[in-house]
Amino acid sequence: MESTTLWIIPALPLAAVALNLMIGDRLGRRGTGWLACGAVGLAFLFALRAVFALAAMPADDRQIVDTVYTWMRVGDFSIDVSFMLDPLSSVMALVVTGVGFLIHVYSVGYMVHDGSFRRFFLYLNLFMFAMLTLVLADNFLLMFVGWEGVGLCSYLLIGFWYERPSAAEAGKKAFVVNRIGDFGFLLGMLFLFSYGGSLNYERLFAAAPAVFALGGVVITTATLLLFLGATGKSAQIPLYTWLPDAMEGPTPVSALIHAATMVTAGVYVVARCHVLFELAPLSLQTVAVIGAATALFAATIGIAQNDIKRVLAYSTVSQLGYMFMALGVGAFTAGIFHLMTHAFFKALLFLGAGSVIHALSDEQDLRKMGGLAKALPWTHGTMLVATIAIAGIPPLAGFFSKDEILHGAFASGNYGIWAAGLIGAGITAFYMFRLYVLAFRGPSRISEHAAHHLHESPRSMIAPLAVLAVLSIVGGWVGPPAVFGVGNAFHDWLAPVFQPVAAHGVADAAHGAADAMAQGAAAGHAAHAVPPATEWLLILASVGVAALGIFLAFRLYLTSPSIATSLRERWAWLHRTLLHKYWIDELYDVVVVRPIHALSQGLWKVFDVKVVDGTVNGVAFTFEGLSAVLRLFQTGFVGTYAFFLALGVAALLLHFLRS
Amino acid sequence: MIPLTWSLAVSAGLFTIGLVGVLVRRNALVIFMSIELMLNAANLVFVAFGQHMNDIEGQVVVFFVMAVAAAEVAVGLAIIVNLFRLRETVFVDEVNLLKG
Amino acid sequence: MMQIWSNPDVQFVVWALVKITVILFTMLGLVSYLIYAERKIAGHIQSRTGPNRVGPLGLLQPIADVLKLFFKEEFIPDEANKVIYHVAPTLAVVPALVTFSVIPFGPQDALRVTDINVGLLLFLAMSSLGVYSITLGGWASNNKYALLGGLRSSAQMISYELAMGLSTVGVLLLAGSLSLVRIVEMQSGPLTLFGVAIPFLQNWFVFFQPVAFVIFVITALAETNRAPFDLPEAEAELVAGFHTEYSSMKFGLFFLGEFMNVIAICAIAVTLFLGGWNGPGPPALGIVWFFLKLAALLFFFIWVRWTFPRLRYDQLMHFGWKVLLPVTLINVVVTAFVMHWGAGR
Amino acid sequence: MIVESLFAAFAAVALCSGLMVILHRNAVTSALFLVLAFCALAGIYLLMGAEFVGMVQIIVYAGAIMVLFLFVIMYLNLKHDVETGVQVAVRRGLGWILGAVLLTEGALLLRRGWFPGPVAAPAVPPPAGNTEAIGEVLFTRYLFPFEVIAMVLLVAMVGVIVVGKGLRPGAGEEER
Repeated sequence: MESTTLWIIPALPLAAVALNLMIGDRLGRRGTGWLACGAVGLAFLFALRAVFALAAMPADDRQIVDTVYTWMRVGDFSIDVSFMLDPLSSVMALVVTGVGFLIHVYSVGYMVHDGSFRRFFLYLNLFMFAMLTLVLADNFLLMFVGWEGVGLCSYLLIGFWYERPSAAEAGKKAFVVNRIGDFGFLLGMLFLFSYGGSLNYERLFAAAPAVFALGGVVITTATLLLFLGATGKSAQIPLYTWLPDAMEGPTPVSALIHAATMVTAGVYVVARCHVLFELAPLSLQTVAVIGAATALFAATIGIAQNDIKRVLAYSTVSQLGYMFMALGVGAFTAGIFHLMTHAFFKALLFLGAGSVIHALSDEQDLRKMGGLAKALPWTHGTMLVATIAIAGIPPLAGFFSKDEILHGAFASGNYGIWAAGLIGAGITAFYMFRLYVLAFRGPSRISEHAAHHLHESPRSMIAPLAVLAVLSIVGGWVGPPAVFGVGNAFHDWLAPVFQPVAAHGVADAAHGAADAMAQGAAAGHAAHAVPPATEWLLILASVGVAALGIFLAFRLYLTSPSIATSLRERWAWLHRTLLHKYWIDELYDVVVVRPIHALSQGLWKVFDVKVVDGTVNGVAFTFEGLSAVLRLFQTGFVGTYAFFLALGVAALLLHFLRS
Repeated sequence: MIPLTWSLAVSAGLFTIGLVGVLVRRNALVIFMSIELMLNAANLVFVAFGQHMNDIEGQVVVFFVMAVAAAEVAVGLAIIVNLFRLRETVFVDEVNLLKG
Repeated sequence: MMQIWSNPDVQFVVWALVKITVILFTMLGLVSYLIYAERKIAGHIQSRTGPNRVGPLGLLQPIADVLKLFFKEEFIPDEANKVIYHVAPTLAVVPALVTFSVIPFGPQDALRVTDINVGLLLFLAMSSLGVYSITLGGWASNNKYALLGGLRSSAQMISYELAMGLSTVGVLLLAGSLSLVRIVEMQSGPLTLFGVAIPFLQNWFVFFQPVAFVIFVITALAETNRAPFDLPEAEAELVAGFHTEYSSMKFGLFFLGEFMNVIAICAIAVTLFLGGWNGPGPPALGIVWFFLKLAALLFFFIWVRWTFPRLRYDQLMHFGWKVLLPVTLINVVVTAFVMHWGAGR
Repeated sequence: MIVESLFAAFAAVALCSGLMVILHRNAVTSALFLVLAFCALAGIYLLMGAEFVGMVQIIVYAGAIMVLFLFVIMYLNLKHDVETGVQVAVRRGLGWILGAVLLTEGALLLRRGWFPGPVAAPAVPPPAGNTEAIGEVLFTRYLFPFEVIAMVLLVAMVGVIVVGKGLRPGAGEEER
């Protein structure tokens, strides 16, 4: 049966890691590249096969569980290393392996001149393993292994060029900030375990409605802690600051980890735990508000950034905010849908940006680009597709998912959030087209040196771009709005997973749980309550806002740049604020980093040196004294040892005789 | 039919002889031989109990012991030869490298 | 008096002793005339006539040789380890004699000392003990040529013992028993290959295990230190090898032991591969057939000795470890596979 | 009766030659007495109906292991051991005393008969065809240990070759 072959999906990249470690130095660059890409490609095929097997099953019990072995068993607590494929994880697995494969192929071309080619693919494959473990795990603990694994790989890859101090710093920052989130995540997990009694998804979710009171303190705390973990991994307020710095890593890494896959892990977790979140309306509300705030906030920062990758990074933060927004208002499917389409076009944007940077001999400043459309036709074309897609112009992918999110927000009655999302969409269109215009249109501002080497990227880099461009166009067509009346395949596919809590509820659910059912049902299916006319209006609004943003971008940066300059001068304080990202990094530095640093200094000088070291040294001195005596037995002569051994045997026999 | 006690007595005797050999001799080769003697004493017990309990497994274990003994002797002798090359001696009380 | 004789234990022991005595003296006589045959054949191979002075055709020559050996002065080196020096020659003869106890010379019970169910293992055990006489003899003489000869022989015999043991595994697989009598009984009846009965030939294992037979004979030559594997006593390098310092009847014992070993190993080869006592005619002729086959094989041994030059030592090791051993292993595996799938037989 | 007397004889030979192993100053003589002890043990095994083990005992211990010992002793060209000095004497004294204590304890334990199972002979005699029985068990229930043993032997072989070649710096390159 296919069900037994799930483990092979994460195992393939791991095997590639092992092979790379063992014989990588004999394979050469070409061989290493083939190995890495082949493993991920195969993993994709296996995932595809598993998904087909899943699709062949009846809709209501689409779930494949593959238990590899029992990891640990303590009393009646047992954790299996076991993988689970359901519609939700199938979407994730396909996105991870599919986009991952394309980015691997791209990387072969991108990294070809790098000295640490082999190390790069080692990390990249290790990341694929961890990510697939995260996505396919069927319990929290195994998922946490993947969760930490992707964190580690992210750290390693951000600091890939560790000889650059800024890269090493960025890696450290990402790791530390993530740790804060991980800490929350771990706490949330322990909360769930101590109250829910299991870490297995199925068992825990089945038990949840009975165990946790609706809106109770426990479930709210637990879900908020989980969400803290998600904000860390998915770069939401307040833990988003690491992601823009993470752009120090190689561009394919930014595309794979910091745009398409790892940063969506938080979204995945919240979606996976939707049962729990639906039991905690306060948490859900928090998710929505944080998501909306992040979406708007990061978008505004994106306007003023000049580094092409940083613009994209803030855009990623913003888009992740949209996903959380969707989850928060109960439109889980919309969130996952956006996750998928975003993976396509954001990976494409990053890879395109990488192609531009590659062509310009590692120039990342938008002010030193311009007029690249002719020199880089393929890059330009695909980038344009991605930009339109993210701006939300039909019929490209971004439109469908973003519209569904806004629709979900509106339908659930969260008008404020809807408004924030709408404004954010406009700003998104604006800054994305600002990026596009600055890079590809207008007069060339390229330095002479870079212009000299200007070249279109090799085919191995262009091909993934093309594939992703196609996906960015057609990717959204699986989930058209209800008013189009053609049926929503994506919705149907995920429906069994996102059944409202009622379906999970146990018979003796308390009255609170009954309320939860009603609410959950309302949240999950509120989308259908909006009349068609309103829905058309909503679509029009979002497209209109996007078009306005695009128009402004063209006007300000292409046709009459003088307006942009005068605006910048008139609103200098605002521009400075945006350019410096609201001084959030500086704020964190003053509020968090410095006090902790000072405290640590104090602890080190006083507590560590005196107390800890004193204890350790004291223990060591004690044992040194004791062992000076014992050492007399340690003569180094085999005969002596044998003698004591025989003495022991004699004593043992004496014991037998006496008993 | 040989009484179990007889075999055990012989085995105990052989084992003690081997043990004393390990304790009193300085020549690594003779110590090694004494260890072989002890192993054989153990083998005898296995066979004796196997016969006593009418079970073939005692003999299977002896088979394993012999295989391990062969491996052990090969490695041990190689070490002794190397020791001799380095130190010109096979007397264990002239070698105390085990002292940490 | 009668009571003692009616005790089955006593009967068994006495009967066995009688048989052992008969075999012992037969073998002593056989060895003497084997030496004579060797000298005679060697002579003819080298276009000489060989011994022809003592008795008709020199037939009494062995007796003269033995008498001469008895009366020679016994010489013991000063620095020799006396005990071991004396024990070593005895050790050359004993294992070979023990081997004869399990060889069935004929179908009748009277023509074998005993039939134990690990006869083949006993043979291997005894051949593995054969190393001691040469090694110890060489060492105890306190002579560097002798010591080198002894060390060479121990390395050589250990190396070739493996291939020999493994070459018998094929036969063991076919017969399904370690008892030599059983192995011979399995070889009776007409030869049938692929369902076709082949006239005039019997069901001897040599037809099923030709590779094993060839290897067995080669390793037998090496085990008995016969040319072309007589490195332990290579005259050109080691004077006379391990028995350089031996004289008189002790030298005679080494000589006796060598030829005894040759006869024993040939008898085993006959038993394992050439059908033992099986042959046309009534069972009474069994012993005749056995000795005919034995004689043929002995002739072959002598023939080889006077035909082939000696191997160099590294060639010997190379041949033993890198050719014979892998080939026997493959032979065992192939036999096992064929047996398992029931083809071929 | 024959079996019992033979057992007594073999046991006496084994014990006496065992003693000679540790008493004799010459390593070669020790080794030879050890061979004798092994052969006597093989005889005991035969008496106990363990023919296979008895024969393997001779083939492996007497035919292979002890030859290896002799080989090494001759290779190292050892003379009689010198055993003088106060320290050596003290050690010898302690060793013998300890041995005597152990033997006494063992004898006392044996007299108390602490071992499990019936002391009398079992009703069913052990099976006759003992090689087949061992093979049967060895390749079914003990298959995994058997494979492990094969691995152990392989590792030992590689180890011996590595150790035997010597790790003196530079020597390896020159020889090649």
